[in-house]
Amino acid sequence: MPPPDAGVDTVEPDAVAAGLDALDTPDPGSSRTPVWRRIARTAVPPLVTLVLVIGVWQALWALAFWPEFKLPAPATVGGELWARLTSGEALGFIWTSVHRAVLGFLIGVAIATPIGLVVAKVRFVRAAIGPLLSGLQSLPSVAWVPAAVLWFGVTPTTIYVVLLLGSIPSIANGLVAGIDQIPPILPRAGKVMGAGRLAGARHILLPAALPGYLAGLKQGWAFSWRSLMAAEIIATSPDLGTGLGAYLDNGRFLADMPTVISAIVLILFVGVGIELLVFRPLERVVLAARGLGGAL
Amino acid sequence: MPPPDAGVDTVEPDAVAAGLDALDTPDPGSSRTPVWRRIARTAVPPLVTLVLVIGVWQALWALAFWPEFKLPAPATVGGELWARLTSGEALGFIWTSVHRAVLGFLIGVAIATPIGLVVAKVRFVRAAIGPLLSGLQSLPSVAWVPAAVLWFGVTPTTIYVVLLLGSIPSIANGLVAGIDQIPPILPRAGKVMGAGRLAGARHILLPAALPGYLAGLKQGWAFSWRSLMAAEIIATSPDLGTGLGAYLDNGRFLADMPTVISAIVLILFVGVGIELLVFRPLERVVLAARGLGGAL
Amino acid sequence: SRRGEPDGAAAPQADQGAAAEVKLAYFPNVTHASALIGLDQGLFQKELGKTKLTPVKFNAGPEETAALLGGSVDIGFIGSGPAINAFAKSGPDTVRVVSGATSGGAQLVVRGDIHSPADLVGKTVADPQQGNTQDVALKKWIAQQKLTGVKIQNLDNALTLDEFKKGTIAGAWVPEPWASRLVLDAGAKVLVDEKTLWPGGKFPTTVVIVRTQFLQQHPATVQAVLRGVLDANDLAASNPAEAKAAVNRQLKQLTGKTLPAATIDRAFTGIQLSTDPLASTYPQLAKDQVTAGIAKSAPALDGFLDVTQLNAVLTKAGKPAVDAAGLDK
Amino acid sequence: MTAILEPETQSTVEHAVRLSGVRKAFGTGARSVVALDGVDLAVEPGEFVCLLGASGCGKTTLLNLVAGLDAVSGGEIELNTARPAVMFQEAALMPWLTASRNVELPLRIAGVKRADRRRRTAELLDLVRLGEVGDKRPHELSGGMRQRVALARALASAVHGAGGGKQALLLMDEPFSALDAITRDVLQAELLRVWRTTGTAVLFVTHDVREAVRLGQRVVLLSSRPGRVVQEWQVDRLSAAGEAKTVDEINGRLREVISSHAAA
Amino acid sequence: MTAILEPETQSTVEHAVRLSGVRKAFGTGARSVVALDGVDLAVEPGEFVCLLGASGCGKTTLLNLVAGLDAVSGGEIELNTARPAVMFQEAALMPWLTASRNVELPLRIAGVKRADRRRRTAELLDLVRLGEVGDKRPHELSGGMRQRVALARALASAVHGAGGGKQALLLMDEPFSALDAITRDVLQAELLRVWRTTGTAVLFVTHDVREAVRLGQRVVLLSSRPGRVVQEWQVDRLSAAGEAKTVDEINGRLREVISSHAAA
Ligand SMILES: Nc1ncnc2c1ncn2[C@@H]1O[C@H](COP(=O)(O)OP(=O)(O)OP(=O)(O)O)[C@@H](O)[C@H]1O
Ligand SMILES: Nc1ncnc2c1ncn2[C@@H]1O[C@H](COP(=O)(O)OP(=O)(O)OP(=O)(O)O)[C@@H](O)[C@H]1O
Ligand SMILES: [Mg+2]
Ligand SMILES: [Mg+2]
Repeated sequence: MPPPDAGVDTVEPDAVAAGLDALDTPDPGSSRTPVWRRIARTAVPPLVTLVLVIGVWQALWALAFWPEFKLPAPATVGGELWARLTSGEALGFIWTSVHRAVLGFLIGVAIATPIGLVVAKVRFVRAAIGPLLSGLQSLPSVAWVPAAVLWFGVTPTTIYVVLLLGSIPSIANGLVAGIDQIPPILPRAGKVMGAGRLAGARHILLPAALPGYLAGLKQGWAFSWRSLMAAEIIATSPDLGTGLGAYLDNGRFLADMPTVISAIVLILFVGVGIELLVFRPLERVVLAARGLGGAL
Repeated sequence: MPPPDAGVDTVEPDAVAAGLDALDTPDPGSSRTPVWRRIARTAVPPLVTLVLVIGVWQALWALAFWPEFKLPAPATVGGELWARLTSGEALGFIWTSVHRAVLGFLIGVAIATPIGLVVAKVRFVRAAIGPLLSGLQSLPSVAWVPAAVLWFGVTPTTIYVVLLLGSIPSIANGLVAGIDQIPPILPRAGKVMGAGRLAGARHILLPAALPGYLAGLKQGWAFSWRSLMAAEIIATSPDLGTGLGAYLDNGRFLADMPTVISAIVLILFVGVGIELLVFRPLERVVLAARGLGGAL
Repeated sequence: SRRGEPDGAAAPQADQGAAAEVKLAYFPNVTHASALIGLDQGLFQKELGKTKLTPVKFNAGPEETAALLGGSVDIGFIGSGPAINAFAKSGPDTVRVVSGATSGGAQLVVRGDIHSPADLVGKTVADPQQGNTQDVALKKWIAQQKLTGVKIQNLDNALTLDEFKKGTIAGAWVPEPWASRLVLDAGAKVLVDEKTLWPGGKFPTTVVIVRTQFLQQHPATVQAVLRGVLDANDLAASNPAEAKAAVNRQLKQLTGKTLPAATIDRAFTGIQLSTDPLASTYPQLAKDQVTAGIAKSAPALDGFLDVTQLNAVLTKAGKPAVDAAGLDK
Repeated sequence: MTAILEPETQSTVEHAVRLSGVRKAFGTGARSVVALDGVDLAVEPGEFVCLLGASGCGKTTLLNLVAGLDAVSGGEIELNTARPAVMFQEAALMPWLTASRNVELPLRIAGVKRADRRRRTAELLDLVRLGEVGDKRPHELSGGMRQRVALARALASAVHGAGGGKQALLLMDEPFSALDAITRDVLQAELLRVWRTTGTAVLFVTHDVREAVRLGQRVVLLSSRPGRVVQEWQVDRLSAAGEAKTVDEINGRLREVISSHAAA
Repeated sequence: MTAILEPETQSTVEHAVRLSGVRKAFGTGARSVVALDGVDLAVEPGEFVCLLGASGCGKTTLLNLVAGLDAVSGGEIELNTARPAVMFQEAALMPWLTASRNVELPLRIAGVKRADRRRRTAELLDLVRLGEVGDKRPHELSGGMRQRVALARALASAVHGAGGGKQALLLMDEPFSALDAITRDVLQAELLRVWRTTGTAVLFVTHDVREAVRLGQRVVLLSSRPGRVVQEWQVDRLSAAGEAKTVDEINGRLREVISSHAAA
């Protein structure tokens, strides 16, 4: 059996591949590098993105492609942001929103985890409420706000109800997906070790589903945060304080693009911050412990 | 080494476990059952849920716990729904929204898949835009609507822009999570078979990440659909037709609970339908081919 | 370093005669009665002739503002607050107010146990939205009354009614028909009628705003629409019953609901349909934004009004022309 | 599932496991595969039985049935022991736990106290000669090391699984396949020691006929397609020569069985 | 990485693979594990080399380095062959592909035409005696069956991986560990036949000393912690008696090496 068609070996554009490879060459001594280099490696790429985005924006603005009220100068938005930051208001907005979102998200996790477990493992429950969970997930938060305000008034309860209705289905679905992907040999091993339903869930299913669950948590956080913004935009009251959603809505109401963009930047800032400070390290730990996660 | 503490064997409430087991006993001859029984098994549990929900609702209403304007009778909402359905309007709303959502979602998948691949596998890109993707995901669609309307007018472009900004990060993140969970031996096997970047992505990474990717697609669909609703609520114009979002907003504008609840029911109906008709069967196929997915 | 403004915005556009299509924005709301009546009776289309009329419904001012600024609609019925806002953000090259539509029709209605402004201290009063016309009016009034400790709650009008019924708010500064609904459905009483705060009892509630580019290119079309407004107002004056029926027909068609006869009757007594933009009130409204604390300085209103087309229409109809109070440059 | 017809007094000579006419088919219709059909096999309490058979003949399937992980399609399995401890053909380690945590897991599930658990885990890791790599995760171990961790875990489970004074049972699926000759010798000896001290019944799958004859008291040969017991050999206390002869005989019979499949 | 100092004319006697002073450490700092240190080994074109060593000594690590899947921490690997075909210690089958699709995969990646691919896949499946289960997925196969699918896939890759007239190289990590004696005999014979017809160099890891001596031309023994070549035996064309003697000798040496670790 000598190789008859040995020439047909390369089926892809080599130049592209080579370029990508160059970007991706693993650093052999990666863990011996000094701290400052590792920080540089984490911090520089996002900064590059930031500089690029601002550069393009500035260029678009300089071309006067759109009138100022449609696309304000980066400097104008920067000014607005700076004013809010130095006056301490921005911190207030962020604090109001973030503490609510975190609290709501934690409650959501506590409720959604058992739901996810039961849906994933009990056939009847899955058939009965599995589709409902996905349906609820695709129901926009704004749909709940009017009903919630009617039922609970403009109170924190309303905000949390909307937030939970947004985050629970998403977290539960993430856990279900994670559990579905567990190699079946692991729960079987648990079973022969004598793990019943509860011990099996605790010792086998939850840790085994963790990578998928974490992905679900990330999406769940996104849903929480978005639901919160929706709730804050619609339900405003002096009792509730001004969060980022309310700040955004002010800008929207006044058709004031610098405020709208400032709010977007602040919301993005929180989103990126939570990702970098919470989910990224968690993910790194979870995946590394399992020998997974190539480019992390 | 005789068993010294053999009594400490059961660490969980047996009654609960037994009950759950009873619900979950696998049906040994499951694939030999006639078609009607299988249909019954899929259709009955959701119906049970439906009946339960309506029952509780009716009971709450009958108790007159809340005034009628807060919690209308199921029959009132049913009447509203029925009127919309028989007049054909409901179908119009659904069609307007669903065809947009499906189109937008497909475009989103086409754009997000390469992004996800590159973010997952190229270290620099991941560091540069990975956090941004997660940040974008947690940016509520309503934040984009005012800017998009200013930039693109009340046109389908605006709607699609908002929808894509909602769905792309979510789908891409799902793919990244799926790829992170691939057992490293599989890409290695691909590599020694001579698969370069593109062939590896096509033959190994994408199929191997499919279960996680599918979970991401599901969440991505939810995001698409929610973003669409947000866009439809804010951007209304005869050119755009009346979708479910606009219908909901009318109810909200008038604080008309029967309309709000009808809209919620229709939106849920679409969500559940897409889950049952598209994602559930896809998931079943994908997981069954891999010998995964216990309770499916 | 920004390139010069795009040509379109700087140099006046040539008159291109009647437009092929005009997109007209409005709310399904009693304060937009001129628009509703005009649409119901086909008054706009009659005046527009071959020009295609596309009515565009909005539920809230900010969306309509965004659509105007983004060029998605050409002419809009809009609250005076959002109109000032849209102008302040973009300037006379983008939008201008060409006519009034409605004046009056906002009241502070309160619970039975509130007898004087001082009784509101420590209570919650609702208004529709931060920075809108009623919000500014309420905040200014509170400042004038030197009240401290009145909580202001922004609520959708529809929710205001429910919250009022529940008793969580002591009063609300709301436009018609909500003031009437609160009075008739929820037993509220009027503490302040906004009319009484303005000279002559008139203040602009709804105005007609036009994209400047459209105004310059198609003044004939703008005139046609304004004639339609005039016709609608005339109808409302001559046959109020038919006008109310027209409004209700439109509401039914747009939202599926109608207003009870009592509510619409009371609402109509509160509002006045008139094309007079009440130009002299705007400097005061702009200053009120500062008093109310939603703007740092009063927006400049030079060029805010352009009543040329309105005056042409009025003159032709044999009615007195209106004054722009110097805001047209 | 106890045979209620036998008088109570005979309970001391009860089988540890008895399979009667066991049948197992995977799937249905045209794609159905009958892995086992009409398997009759009994393991006495404390007996060491080795199971031999061609690749794919149904040995793993049989162990899974005995372990209660799958349901039989026909026939009956009578189990008079506590929950059996199982060592799978794959290592099946929990990838998120270190080696020692993996070994500890069955003890944790059984509710053994922490100090006790730690001590036994350390003992077992030493027994499989992995005392130094207890804090490594499965992906940092070699194939043979993973197999030894799985062995230690199965032993932990065997020793603690037996509850209520019942007989213990250990099911092992090719436990030494990834080990070098020397390590294998050592671990075989350890396994025999554990077996003798605890009186556990063992059902042991292997491909190494020599190993089967050396370790087992009885060797059972399965045919394939479908799996069924074709012959048994008593191999307890054989002389060296007797061992060699039996090995040859079994090899011959195995060859026959396999060629008869090829012919079929 | 070719040794440019040697004159061009010697290129026909170039090694297929040469490792010089190869070192591989996993991790850094206190948790660092030196798997290989100072490994010197050369495989001639067309040579069949068997690698023996205790469990965990670094055999798999060595194959991964040669396959280019990991980077050396020190030393140098010179490879004068086409991309090596690898059969991993685990089956590493794609779980979403049927058995025949798995075997076909390297041919698809190499761009072989569909009809050709199908024919060769069927041939290879027949060769590993799995002609009938081509449409089964990995989770429906027994452990040994999976191993045979992996073998068929590695052979498909070996035969098609060799490009540009270069020598082929096949790396195999315990390819027969999960097979019964008879199937193993058959497949050993098949492997030898493939090796002879294609002139591929083979680097073959096994725990079965007998197998190593029977198949290989040369047997290399690795020590553990760190892995290093301790001894080599030429075992080509040995008599039956010579074979038995060498097996005993290797076993003895292996025992020595392992006990020296225990002592250390
Ligand atoms: N889940 C399954 N679905 C379908 N067929 C299966 C399944 N599990 C096993 N089989 C089939 O049952 C037969 C017996 O498999 P089993 O794993 O018991 O073999 P084995 O004797 O353990 O083989 P080996 O020595 O190779 O491990 C095989 O033909 C296999 O293809
Ligand atoms: N990814 C890794 N991280 C850390 N240590 C590793 C890693 N891979 C292997 N090792 C260590 O390297 C050493 C050699 O492992 P290797 O898998 O090469 O052994 P082996 O000779 O193949 O053993 P076996 O015969 O058991 O398969 C072992 O001590 C192992 O613990
Ligand atoms: Mg097996
Ligand atoms: Mg190895």
